[in-house]
Amino acid sequence: MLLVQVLIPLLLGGIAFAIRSNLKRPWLLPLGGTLHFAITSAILLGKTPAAGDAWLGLDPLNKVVLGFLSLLFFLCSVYARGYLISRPNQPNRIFTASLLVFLAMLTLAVEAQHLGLMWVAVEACTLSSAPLLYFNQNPRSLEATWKYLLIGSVGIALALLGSYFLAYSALHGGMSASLFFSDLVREAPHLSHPWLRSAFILLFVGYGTKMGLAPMHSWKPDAYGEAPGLVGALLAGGLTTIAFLAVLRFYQICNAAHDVAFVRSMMVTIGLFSMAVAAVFMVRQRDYKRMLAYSSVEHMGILVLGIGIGGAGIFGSLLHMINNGLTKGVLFLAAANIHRAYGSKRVEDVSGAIRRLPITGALFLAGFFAITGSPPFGPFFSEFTILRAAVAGGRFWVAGLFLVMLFVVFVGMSSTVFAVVQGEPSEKASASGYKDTFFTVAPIIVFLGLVLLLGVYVPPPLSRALHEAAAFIEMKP
Amino acid sequence: MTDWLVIAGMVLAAASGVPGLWQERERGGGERLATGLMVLGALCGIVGAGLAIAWPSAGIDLGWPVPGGRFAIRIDGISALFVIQIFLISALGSVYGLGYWKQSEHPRDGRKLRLFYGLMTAGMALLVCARNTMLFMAGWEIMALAAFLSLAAQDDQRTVREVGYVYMVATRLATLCLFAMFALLFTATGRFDFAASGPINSGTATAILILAIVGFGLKAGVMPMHVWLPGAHASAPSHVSALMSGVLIKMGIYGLVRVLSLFPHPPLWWGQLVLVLGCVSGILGVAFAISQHDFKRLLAYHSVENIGIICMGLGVALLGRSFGNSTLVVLGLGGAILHVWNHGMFKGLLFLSAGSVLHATHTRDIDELGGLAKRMPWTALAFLVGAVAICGLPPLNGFVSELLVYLGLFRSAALPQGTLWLTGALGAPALALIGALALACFVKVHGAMFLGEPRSQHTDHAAESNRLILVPMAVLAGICFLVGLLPWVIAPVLDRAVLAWAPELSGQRLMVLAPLSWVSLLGWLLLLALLVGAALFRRHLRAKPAATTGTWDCGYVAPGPTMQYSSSSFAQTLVGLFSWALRPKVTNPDTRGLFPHPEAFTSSVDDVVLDSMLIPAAQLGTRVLHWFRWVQRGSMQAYLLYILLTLIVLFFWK
Amino acid sequence: MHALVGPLLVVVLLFNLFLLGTSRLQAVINASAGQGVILGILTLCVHEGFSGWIVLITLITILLKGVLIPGMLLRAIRDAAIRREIEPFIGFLPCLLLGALGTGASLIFARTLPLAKEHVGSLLVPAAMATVWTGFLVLTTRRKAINQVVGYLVLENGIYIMGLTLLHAMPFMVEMGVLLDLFVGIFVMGIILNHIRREFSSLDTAHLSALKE
Amino acid sequence: MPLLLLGIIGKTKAAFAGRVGPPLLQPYFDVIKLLRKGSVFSRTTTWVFKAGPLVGLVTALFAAMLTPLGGHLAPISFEGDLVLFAYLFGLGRFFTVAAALDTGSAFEGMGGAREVTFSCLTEPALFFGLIVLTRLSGSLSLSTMIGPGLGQAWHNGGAALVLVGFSLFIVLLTETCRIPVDDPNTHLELTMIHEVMVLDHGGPALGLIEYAAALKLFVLGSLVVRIAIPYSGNVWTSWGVFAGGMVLLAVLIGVVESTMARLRMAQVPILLVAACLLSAFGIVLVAR
Repeated sequence: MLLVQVLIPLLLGGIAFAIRSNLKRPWLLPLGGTLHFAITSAILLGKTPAAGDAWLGLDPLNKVVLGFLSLLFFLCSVYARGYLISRPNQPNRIFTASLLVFLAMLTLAVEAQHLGLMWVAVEACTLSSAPLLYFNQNPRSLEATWKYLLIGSVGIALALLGSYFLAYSALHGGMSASLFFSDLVREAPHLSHPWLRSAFILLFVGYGTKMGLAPMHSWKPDAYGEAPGLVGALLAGGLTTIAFLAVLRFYQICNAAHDVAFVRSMMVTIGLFSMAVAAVFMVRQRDYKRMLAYSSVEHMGILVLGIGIGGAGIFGSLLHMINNGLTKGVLFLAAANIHRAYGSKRVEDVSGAIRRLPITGALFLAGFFAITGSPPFGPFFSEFTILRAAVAGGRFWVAGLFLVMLFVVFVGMSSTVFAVVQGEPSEKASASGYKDTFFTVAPIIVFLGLVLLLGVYVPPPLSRALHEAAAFIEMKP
Repeated sequence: MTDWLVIAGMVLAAASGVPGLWQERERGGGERLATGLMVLGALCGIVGAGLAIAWPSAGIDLGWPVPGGRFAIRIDGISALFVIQIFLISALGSVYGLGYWKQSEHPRDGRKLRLFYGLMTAGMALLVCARNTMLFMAGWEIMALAAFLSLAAQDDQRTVREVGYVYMVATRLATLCLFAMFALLFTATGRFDFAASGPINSGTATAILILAIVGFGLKAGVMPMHVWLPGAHASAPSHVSALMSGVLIKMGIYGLVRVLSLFPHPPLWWGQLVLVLGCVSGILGVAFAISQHDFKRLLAYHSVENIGIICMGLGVALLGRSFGNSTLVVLGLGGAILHVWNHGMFKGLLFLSAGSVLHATHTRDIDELGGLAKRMPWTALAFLVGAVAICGLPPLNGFVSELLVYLGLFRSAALPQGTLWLTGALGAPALALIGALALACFVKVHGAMFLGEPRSQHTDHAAESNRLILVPMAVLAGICFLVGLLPWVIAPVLDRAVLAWAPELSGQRLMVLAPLSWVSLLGWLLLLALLVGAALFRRHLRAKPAATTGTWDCGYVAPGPTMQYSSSSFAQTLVGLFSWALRPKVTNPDTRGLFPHPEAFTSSVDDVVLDSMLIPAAQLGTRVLHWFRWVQRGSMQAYLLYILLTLIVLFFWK
Repeated sequence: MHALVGPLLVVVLLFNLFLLGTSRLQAVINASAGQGVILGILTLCVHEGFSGWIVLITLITILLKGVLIPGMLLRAIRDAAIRREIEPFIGFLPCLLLGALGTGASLIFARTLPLAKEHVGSLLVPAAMATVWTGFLVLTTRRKAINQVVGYLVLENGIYIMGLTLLHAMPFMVEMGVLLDLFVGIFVMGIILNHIRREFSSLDTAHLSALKE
Repeated sequence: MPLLLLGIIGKTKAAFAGRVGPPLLQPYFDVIKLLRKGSVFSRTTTWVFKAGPLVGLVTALFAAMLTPLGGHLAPISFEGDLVLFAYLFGLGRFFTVAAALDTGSAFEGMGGAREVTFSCLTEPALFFGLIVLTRLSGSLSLSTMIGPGLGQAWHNGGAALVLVGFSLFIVLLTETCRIPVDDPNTHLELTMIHEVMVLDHGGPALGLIEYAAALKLFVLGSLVVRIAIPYSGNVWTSWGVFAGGMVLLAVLIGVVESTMARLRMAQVPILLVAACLLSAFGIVLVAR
């Protein structure tokens, strides 16, 4: 079944090449998204056996991720249809195809149980997402794509080196160096620590580049700034999540190998540093899409910070992974609509969004409040859980810095967001033809609804699954 | 049962604005429906809370599947008073809004405003009833955001946007402090409910206190942390200002009271700190108020002052608790809570009447007004009642609560303990100073707005506002009188509050400790005497009809409106006395020569903390951060270098 | 472990230094190609015994790293009509010195790591480190986009050498996947390069720094 | 009795000026005459203008009811009446000044401004004094504070009481608008406080105001006298002593008024701050 789930999008991608009409083709996306989501839910609800093998399989951790990603892609695919229809004269053959391939590779990366296979899948994600960035085909998007591709590939190369190191530490441990995660975790105590540490550093930097942790984040603002908002949502919610999943898997191995102190302090440092960098660049940020990119950097920092803190922090950051992804969906898609309506992503040209696009503007504002951790939205609980864990762990400095960063980020972000949302729209903006349609608004509303839901009611199955995942990460052989 | 009533009130209030959203812009049906729902919800809430006072509520405790969350609601003596106040003021405000913010006059933002107004009410009601920190935070932030959004309803005006930004930043800082505080609280007690905990080690306790004072103080507008308050209150629609100033800022007080109730044995310096903060806030607040030209800003600064008085009461209560002295606790907390209530009433009244004036004259500048008492007699009367009440003069409600605080201060001054009583001894004169200054300020503003001759043509077309605006004001004025004349009705309720705050020290009854019956008696007598006197005076006038002429101006032939003593000149000496804090900007052109050009003397007072400290600091910080931008310089080589360096650093760190 | 491994690795290191030292793009690309070929041969030598799979891998490696990718790059520079790297961010001599230092450092670093018995004394690990380092140097110091691609290629080569240490621990599928990804990666980069050339009519990264704060 | 004080003061000043001066009962004649007159109101004014004098008088009366005379219990006394005492005067002030502003004249406005400004400084002084008394007597009721127990208090904190007495005397001079703060005789200068506030009041209104002023003088005076002479023997002697004290006080005021010059307005606050400091220092003295 899992294999099918990977193959279907690939197949559709192939079909996408075949279809001629620029207007019919986009329908493949909702189709693929729906199928994928259907299969996922069937599997998670236990209707269908996952039927994994040694290479593809489900464990408590990637179950959660799979469900989340499938949902994310489903909503984005609905939006994508509306978006592409709204730009009929922009050729979307390659876009559609690579979007579907991207989905396939995401799924593969999630379900992969083998170190090498996962690496291949993640690299494939990077490559298949490159054309997505280049959708607008102007010099700026070209530059963004170039940077994204090269930096991403370097990062992934480092990850590969790290994988080799890990394998070598297994080899040196004298065990038959299989690179299946289950074996690695089981045999972890025998791994040779020097190699393991070096491996983790490389892997962390490598996949951290994909996550966009500072200082490896440099591709992010360019890529998110130039790509269509839809792609931004998928990268910020999907690709980064995959990379985070990878980091989690290696953290699990280090943890099983009883060699976690260094790893944790490293994660805390990088996490705080990412938040700080994001804060620096969010103050007086005049470009609201780049602002979202930096916000993504910040939240990646929060994720690894939570893991580094440990304890309840792990649960917190797993929950935050979902909250952040969904909220980013709201923000990026809403930003995309605003961008379409105003034809600019500079704050100077954009104002009064809530009057020009009442629904989108309101959603953008709500998404901003959500992402900055205001109750009763979901992110509040995850961030608060992480803070709690830090305080409970007696790490008052970490907690203090965490809060300071959150504050600075809020100050910076709010001035930009308010400038966009409030005030009077310019005549040019009012003249532009764009209107909110069902396909471009409904997905955002659903996203926001989910974020709100996670704030007022975390479904018990979900929280159970998250707790299992956290336990799974902390598992000691 | 009672709890469910209150919850029903919350739901109705929250939903009040929703149906209107489907009304088209110009039709007014939505607003009436919204008001109806709001009033209905308010009734539910008030009845529920009232019952909860009579028969303490069992409370509700349902599962709430979010991390650390339980849907725990309980209404004790403290909550009940706040609930009643919240629902009362917001219901009156929403009726007032019918006349003041007609949908037909405000097609763009009317619906938004009503929606967030209801949400704000619901959020406040939720947070004062919540017994679970997560639920509290939820209510808190709903309130904060709704307040921001209803403040920003007129976001097409630049000043409103700026004010909203300042408010938002301040309230977020507060929220983050509360994050930290609740996290500490959880670590110390291991639980998410406001349960009186075991001994908390002093370090944590101190941290919690500081965070609570900053976090809640920001919301309440205690002096150094009041920065958002004047602007916000001035720019918001008046019934929203009334709700914000009358109720919303009190949520900070509520939080402080609730959190402090967790500490059975606070160190002495806690009480002293709160008391001193109160004095500073009170004196400087009123000093700033005197120097304002915008009457809504002036009222806003008076909120700062009254919050100061409330804090003084709270400080006395804390002192009492650390001495284990029940008298001080009862007097101090009773005074504080009662003043919270009273301030809600008379400040609401003042803002509503100010709004009525604004509605009629479209100016907020005191020196543009004058002589309105003839054109808007009822508004003038309402404002006068509010003014007398806020100055804490008998026989109105302000006097009762200030009396309690005074008694607390005097009692603490009479304490035998070493030199600790000095704080109390200094508190009483400070309160006296505050009272006198407030009196000066309100005589000035009332005189300048309503008495004398008009100073500008703004007042020419001023006419008395309609009933929808007047009735809520009348109700509030009535309450001011009732509380002032029948304080003993409230006393048992306050005893309940004390019981909820410090159960171990709630032995004594307020009636015994404070001469409330005397106050009530003398109040009635005073009114009686005044009426009799008035009757006699009138008889005398009928006997000897009075002639009317122009004001006699020491033989000056043509006294004109411009020759009146303007409010600025009225306040000049006092502003001079406080110039060390107010830093007034004065332009005083010297007029020399035989025929000097027409010149104008102007003096204005900015908010020292905001305009001369925070904003420059923020700009500096921005510049510093901007300097880091070169890191993101667009060169790929640099970016790859960062990755390399990270690797190297990590490998060396390993 | 074949006797040839050591000498071959030395040659790889020499190629590294050559890459750092030369300015002519063609030479740079050829050097990387040579490196690729040698890696192919190394694969054959490192692996004990002789099986069809190994030969296959060797051939694919040589084909990709030695022929296809360099050819693509050469075509790119021919189209773009650029001959040499104009003044890199840091001069060639410092680059060389840094490279040499890096090589030394990687020798020391490899000491700190405990090696499996069959690799004790072999140059595999340090050579891998040194090559990765070289790749990074090229990536961070050169101005021409082509050169950066080459740098990435060298980086991959280094990693490949590391991969050789656990050739038998590694199922071939992964190997193939690696090579495939490498190929696709470079391929996509090539496409982008073409776009860049069309957009900016040059391959100088100076044109690629419009997006910044 | 209150108006008599005015008479005595007048006499004393006359004596210093070497004149015969008006008869002691002159103030009574004035007030009665005023009450008989008809009244004139400005067009500008509203009911507030009429309310001013009335409220002023009524509040003064109530305050008087709270004041213990010569060690005897006041007609009304309870724990905490001192606050009511102070705030009643506040209420009176509020309406007097409001009435002044109601005329819309520059002079009245100025007078009102000064009145409230200076009261901002006298109030703290008064409360400092009251704190000292509370500290000494342990009671919150005027009647107990300066009641029979006062003699005992002199033994504990005599020095403090002296300071308080002085500062209360200054408060008295200010509140009742006497030289060196204000000059009750002048009417047409920019230098006055109380008198200028009531420029527009005439007839009965003025009469009420005059009487209220005298009453205020009497009430505050009785405090000062009691603190100065804490004698309490049997009823008659103590009344006698008290009456004598009041007369002395009146004479003293007269002497002060005839010997001192009125301060410049700018210097008045300094005097009042001095008063505050005196009683604050008193607090420090009793801080044992």
